[in-house]
Amino acid sequence: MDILNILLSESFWAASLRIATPLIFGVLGALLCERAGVLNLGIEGIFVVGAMCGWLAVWLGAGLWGGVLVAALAGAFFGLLHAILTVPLGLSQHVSGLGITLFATSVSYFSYRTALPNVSSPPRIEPFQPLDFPVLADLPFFGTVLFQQTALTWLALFMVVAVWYVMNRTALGIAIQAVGDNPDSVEAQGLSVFALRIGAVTAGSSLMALGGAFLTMSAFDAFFFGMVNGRGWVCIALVIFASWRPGKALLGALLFGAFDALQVRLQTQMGAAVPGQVFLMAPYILSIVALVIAARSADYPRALLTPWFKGQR
Amino acid sequence: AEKVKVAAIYTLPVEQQWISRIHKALNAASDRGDIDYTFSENVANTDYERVMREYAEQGSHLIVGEVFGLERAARKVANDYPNTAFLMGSSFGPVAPNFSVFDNWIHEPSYLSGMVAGAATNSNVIGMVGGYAIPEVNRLMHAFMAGALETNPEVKFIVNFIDSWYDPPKAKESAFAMMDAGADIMYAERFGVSDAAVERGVKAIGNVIDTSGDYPGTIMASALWHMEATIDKAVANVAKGNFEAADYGQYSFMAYGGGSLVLDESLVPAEVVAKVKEREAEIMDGLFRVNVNDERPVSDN
Amino acid sequence: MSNIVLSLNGLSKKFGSVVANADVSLTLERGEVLALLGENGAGKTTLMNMLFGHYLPDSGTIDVADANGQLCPLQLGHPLAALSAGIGMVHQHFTLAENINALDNITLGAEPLLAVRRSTRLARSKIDRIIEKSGLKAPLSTPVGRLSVGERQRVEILKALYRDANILVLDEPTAVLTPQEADTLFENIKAMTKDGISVIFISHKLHEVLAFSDRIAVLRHGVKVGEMATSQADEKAIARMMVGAESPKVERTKIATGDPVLQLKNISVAGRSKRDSLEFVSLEVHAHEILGIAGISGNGQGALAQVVSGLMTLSEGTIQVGGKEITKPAPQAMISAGVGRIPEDRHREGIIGAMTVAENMVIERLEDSDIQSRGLLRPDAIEAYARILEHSYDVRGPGVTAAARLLSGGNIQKLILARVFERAPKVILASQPTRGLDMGAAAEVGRRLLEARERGAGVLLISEDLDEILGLADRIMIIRDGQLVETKSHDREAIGLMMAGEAA
Amino acid sequence: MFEFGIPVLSAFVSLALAAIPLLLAGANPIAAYGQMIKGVFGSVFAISEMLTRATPLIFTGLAAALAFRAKLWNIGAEGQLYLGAMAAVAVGVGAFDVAGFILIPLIIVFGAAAGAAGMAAPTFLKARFGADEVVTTLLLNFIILIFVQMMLEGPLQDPMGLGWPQSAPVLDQGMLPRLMDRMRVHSGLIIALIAALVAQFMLARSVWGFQLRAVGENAVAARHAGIKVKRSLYSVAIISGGLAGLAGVSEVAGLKGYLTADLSPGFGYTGIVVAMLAGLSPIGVVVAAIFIASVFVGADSMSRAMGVSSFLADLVVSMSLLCVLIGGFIAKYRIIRADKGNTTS
Ligand SMILES: Nc1ncnc2c1ncn2[C@@H]1O[C@H](COP(=O)(O)OP(=O)(O)OP(=O)(O)O)[C@@H](O)[C@H]1O
Ligand SMILES: Nc1ncnc2c1ncn2[C@@H]1O[C@H](COP(=O)(O)OP(=O)(O)OP(=O)(O)O)[C@@H](O)[C@H]1O
Ligand SMILES: [Mg+2]
Ligand SMILES: [Mg+2]
Repeated sequence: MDILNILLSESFWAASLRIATPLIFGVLGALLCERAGVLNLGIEGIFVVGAMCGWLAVWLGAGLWGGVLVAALAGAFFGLLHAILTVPLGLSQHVSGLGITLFATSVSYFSYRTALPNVSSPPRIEPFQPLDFPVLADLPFFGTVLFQQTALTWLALFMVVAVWYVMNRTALGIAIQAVGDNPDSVEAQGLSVFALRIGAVTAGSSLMALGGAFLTMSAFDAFFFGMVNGRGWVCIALVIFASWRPGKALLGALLFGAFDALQVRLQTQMGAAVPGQVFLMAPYILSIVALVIAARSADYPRALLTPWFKGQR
Repeated sequence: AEKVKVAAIYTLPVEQQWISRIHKALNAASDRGDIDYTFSENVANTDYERVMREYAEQGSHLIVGEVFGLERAARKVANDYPNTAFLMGSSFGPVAPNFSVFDNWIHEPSYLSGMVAGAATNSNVIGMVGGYAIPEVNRLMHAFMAGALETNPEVKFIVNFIDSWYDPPKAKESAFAMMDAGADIMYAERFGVSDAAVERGVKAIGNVIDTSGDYPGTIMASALWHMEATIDKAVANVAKGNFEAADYGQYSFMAYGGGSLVLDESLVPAEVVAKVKEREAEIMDGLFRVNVNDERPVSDN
Repeated sequence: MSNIVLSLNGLSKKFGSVVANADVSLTLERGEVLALLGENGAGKTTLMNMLFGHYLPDSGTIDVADANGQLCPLQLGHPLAALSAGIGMVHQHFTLAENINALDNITLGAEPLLAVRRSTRLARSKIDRIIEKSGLKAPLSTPVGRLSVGERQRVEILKALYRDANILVLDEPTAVLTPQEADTLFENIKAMTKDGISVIFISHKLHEVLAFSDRIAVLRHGVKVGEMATSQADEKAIARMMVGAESPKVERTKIATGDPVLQLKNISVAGRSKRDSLEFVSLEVHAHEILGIAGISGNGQGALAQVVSGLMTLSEGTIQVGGKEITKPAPQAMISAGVGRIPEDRHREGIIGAMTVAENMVIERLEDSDIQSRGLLRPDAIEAYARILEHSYDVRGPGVTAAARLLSGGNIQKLILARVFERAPKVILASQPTRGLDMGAAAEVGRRLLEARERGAGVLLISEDLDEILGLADRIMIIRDGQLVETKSHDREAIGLMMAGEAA
Repeated sequence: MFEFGIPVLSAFVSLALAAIPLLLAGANPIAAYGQMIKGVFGSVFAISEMLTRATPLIFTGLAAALAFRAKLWNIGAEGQLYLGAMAAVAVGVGAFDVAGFILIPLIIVFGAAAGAAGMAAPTFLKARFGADEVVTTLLLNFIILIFVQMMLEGPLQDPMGLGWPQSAPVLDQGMLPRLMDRMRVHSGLIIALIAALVAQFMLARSVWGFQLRAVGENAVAARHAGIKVKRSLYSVAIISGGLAGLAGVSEVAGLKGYLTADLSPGFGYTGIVVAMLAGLSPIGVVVAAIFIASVFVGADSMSRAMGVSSFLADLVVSMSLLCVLIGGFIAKYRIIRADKGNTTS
């Protein structure tokens, strides 16, 4: 089995999509925030919160979709906190974001441990199962790749379309794009800059939390400390790779997932011949290269990182 | 007599397999009323030494932990507190008068679990997912591989390390990749591997802890680690006032009850069970020695 | 039922210690065109921003006529309230999002945000109708970022018209339009007033005011100082009202010009748009001479200033200062060659607001040994130097150790003058040097420029204020579409026509 | 008055808020505060530990503060720290078996140079291609950390280390001397303090610092005034990266003696927080680093004494951070208002 064989195998693509799922949620979330002009470095912590809260809710007896909802709400809460600090208060988005990551992570860990002081192996829930599509699942290639994924992966794919639709086909999305480019343009049309930004950051953060929830409710069935493992940060890079477009966000996440899946497969074959880390590094290096290539044309939301206050010029 | 005050310092949360075994043994001793037990988990490497000293200053009698990343510093601390007993997971030796070491020497049951795996594979490919390629992991993998080769000289291994102690989704992906490459038995060194096995309907072999309850019908056998023998011995020595620097490693051997094999007899053919029992008895009697090999295992090609 | 559609009652607004508006009252009648005049900084935009809800007044109220013509109080501080009361505003500084197209900019906020579907068909046909009626053509489907300034200005106006405003506020709508475009715009506006729309417009172009308004109101230092019917107004009277006095005449003496000190030969630069490009521009400035560059804003003045400042890479041509070619134009190279630069945008290019007045005074002299030795600054020497400059250039403010941003616009300009003139430069580039300054400060700038000319410097004066050019320049060139033409005439009318691109 | 009062007030507010998790975990907050103070200031040992933890934070805080002054958003101090640490062990474990007074400067220079290179690269990508440095430095952190793991399983692995992914120990004479017997606080702290003083002085008094501030506050005007903006950016990138590299040197050659992949529990990221708390002032960085270190060490020790989860420490640190941030906002807001009242025209 060589690289070509891997690339042609269904299971590789299925794995890529699976690995990409939390990233899809995360990039879409980051995209929403940044489109509105707010960088959200709280993403890593919001992933943790989503992973913990979603899982905990299910463990306490809520249904799986109940857990998803709880995760989204928890993400929205921390997103709202970030939004309040950075939008009306206009604090540094970098610092507030890092603060939110630290806060969200430690709140999650502390509450998990306080709620479950005496576990020696992590309690498990019954996670999302691959959806059963009677006929479609037997299709040659797509059967495996697409139709044996869990509901959350489908939700992620749906969200790509939904976010694209909202951003490009609804007045709300246009307003979010406008507020990230020139807040005065929406103020002058009678819309509230604060409301749009706070709303976008809150909604984006709840999407990020779903990325975390996927980890504990679909990719796995228990919560572990440190299991988010940098996935949130990756999204911050991917959103630039994606030039803030949902379709390219999906592409970027899939590419990253594919690299990871390829890495695992190559490592199992080559063993220690090539240090596995070379493959682990590849997606990050690729992201930088993509960024350098795209930088010239990258149309940053012009108001990104710039707070706006009424009546100030 | 005064209860022995024991403090434990873990570099990872107590859910981690390895640590959970120490934690469990200490909790048991605490429940019996032998010790007062406190612990700190997830202590960063930089902070470890401070925590050791704090516990020492607070008058702990016995400090238990794992010093793999900070062998020197830990010995320095022990040297500064000669009246405190230290029992530390370590790859190196003890230091007089008060620094003892232990390690998860369960290569024996690992060998036995390998025998089960070797006999069970149809594809003759076994997948192994590890955390980091450190001696503690490598040694068990090699023992397992040796056991598998005994029952099935044809067997090939695929090995992968995920470079994390804690990333079940990643371990799961790694396991899937191995199954795609033909593995039909998985050696589950990390959380996540057994889940992949369940999803694909293949069998798995457990390590350190017994998870057969969580994955009924999937875990054929597990090599278990029991820290009770080690902890109880050390606590008793401290209580008696004759704690000495020693290598407690042997208390993880099967003969001391520190390691054991558990089998799901409904999943393992009777003749294999018999063969394994036979080896097990030989090990207990000291008639069979399992080789120790700390090198990083690599996939067969 | 009265004919009054809008009434501003005693509006006041302070920014810190700046009184932008003090107790301003104003009424507007149905179908009337009211021109709001005043110097830069007089508070015109502030007043309109309060009307539109961008700023919350410190005191005062606003009443707007409802559908029945009844005056009702307007909720202050909310653009949405103003919009729903039928007030539309064309902002002096465009409020357009560049990443979405004109259509979306126009409809933004006019449709329900939470609707799942959005139909642009109706909107488009409505806009097409407005375009047809008003003649304000703009591409609707191109991202605004790719539109020219004129097109953006039109989109900005379309935005207000789209909302069916019956009170239209236009804050300097013609600043970047060609004279023809401006005329069409005003003719259309005039036509709209027939339908009962009332208009307030702000402009610095007196001929527009005289030609198109019905009534004139004048602000000075935030206070309304007068109102009159346009039919009874003449330019002199308006000017006197605006500045409070006859403008002080600057005396210039005749001197023979010397050798060329600055020569641009066939310079071309490619900017991002026509606005900041130059095509084969040549000019010479001699010692003892002020060369004035006149032109309508956005015809390449910025690019020309940047070239002389050393901020642009030339795609063609050479620059010589004092006869020596500047091979690699860069700010540092220009400074050491003896070019003093007074930048157009003093807040953005001229000073570093967060640094002290003293630091800003020495920022171009960091190499000099009285400022630093071995890479370390000499704070005492710097402060002493700054105090001398503060005194001799009359920079008034909280002192040389205070942040420069705390100075007023006029004093910031004095700081820059001090920095430039103190080095006795051979060449002086003065780019819009009196923009936003009051009479006194403006006269001071003129005096300094003439003084430098007497001393033997050559001055390149770029200004959109024709009076300033006529008052100071020995020679005049006109910049249009990135090209320079010399004119022998010092006749206002003729030069104005040339600026507009019509043969004189 | 404002500059001092409000941060102190917000620190107290954050402590008051810490009562919530304490009560949730069933501990007595009053007793806990006592334990916390004891844990930081209760003994020479406690103070030494606090200073030990503050040391790398001063370095990374300075790295962030200087770069941010020039509006160069270096989020990569974590990676640069590891580069410095790798360089330190590369030269320190025996490549040059020379006397300490030569070896120690060698380690420092190589460590700083490695960190500097780690920041120069993204600055180049920014200056040359316009690639956003927030993202490139963030991504480089991951790349470098993976690279460290690779090195620790490869060329840098300790041959005597029984296969553990760790480097050989730095030679004894290459270790930065400890400041006190039996205490961990080491001369890395002295270097950090000197660095802070020098940075403060250079920012305020040197032409370099003048230009740096000018570029950061208004790059357009700085360029117009003849300041070489790119050169200024490169110079601060190199110094910022170098300081972050020194954090790695100090952790390896001052504290642990060898390199592992978990050398830093996020010192690079915390450094950003330290820098912002300090209002980007180098001396302020020292104060903020000591504040953060005190809160962490105090809360950590308290969690142990009170028997609550040790995750409490990070929680208290993050709460103090958010409180101080908001407090800073209030202070700034009041200063702006006071400012506006005092202008002349
Ligand atoms: N948001 C603000 N913050 C502080 N000061 C302001 C603000 N807006 C206006 N000012 C000040 O108020 C005064 C009036 O400004 P305004 O913009 O209303 O003048 P203007 O008459 O429109 O001038 P121009 O003809 O240049 O447009 C000026 O001194 C200005 O600096
Ligand atoms: N946007 C702003 N933010 C804060 N302060 C401002 C702002 N604009 C103006 N100021 C302050 O208001 C004061 C007056 O500024 P402004 O430029 O309007 O003065 P001015 O009356 O026009 O004086 P001059 O005649 O010298 O230009 C100054 O102290 C200035 O710092
Ligand atoms: Mg105005
Ligand atoms: Mg002014």
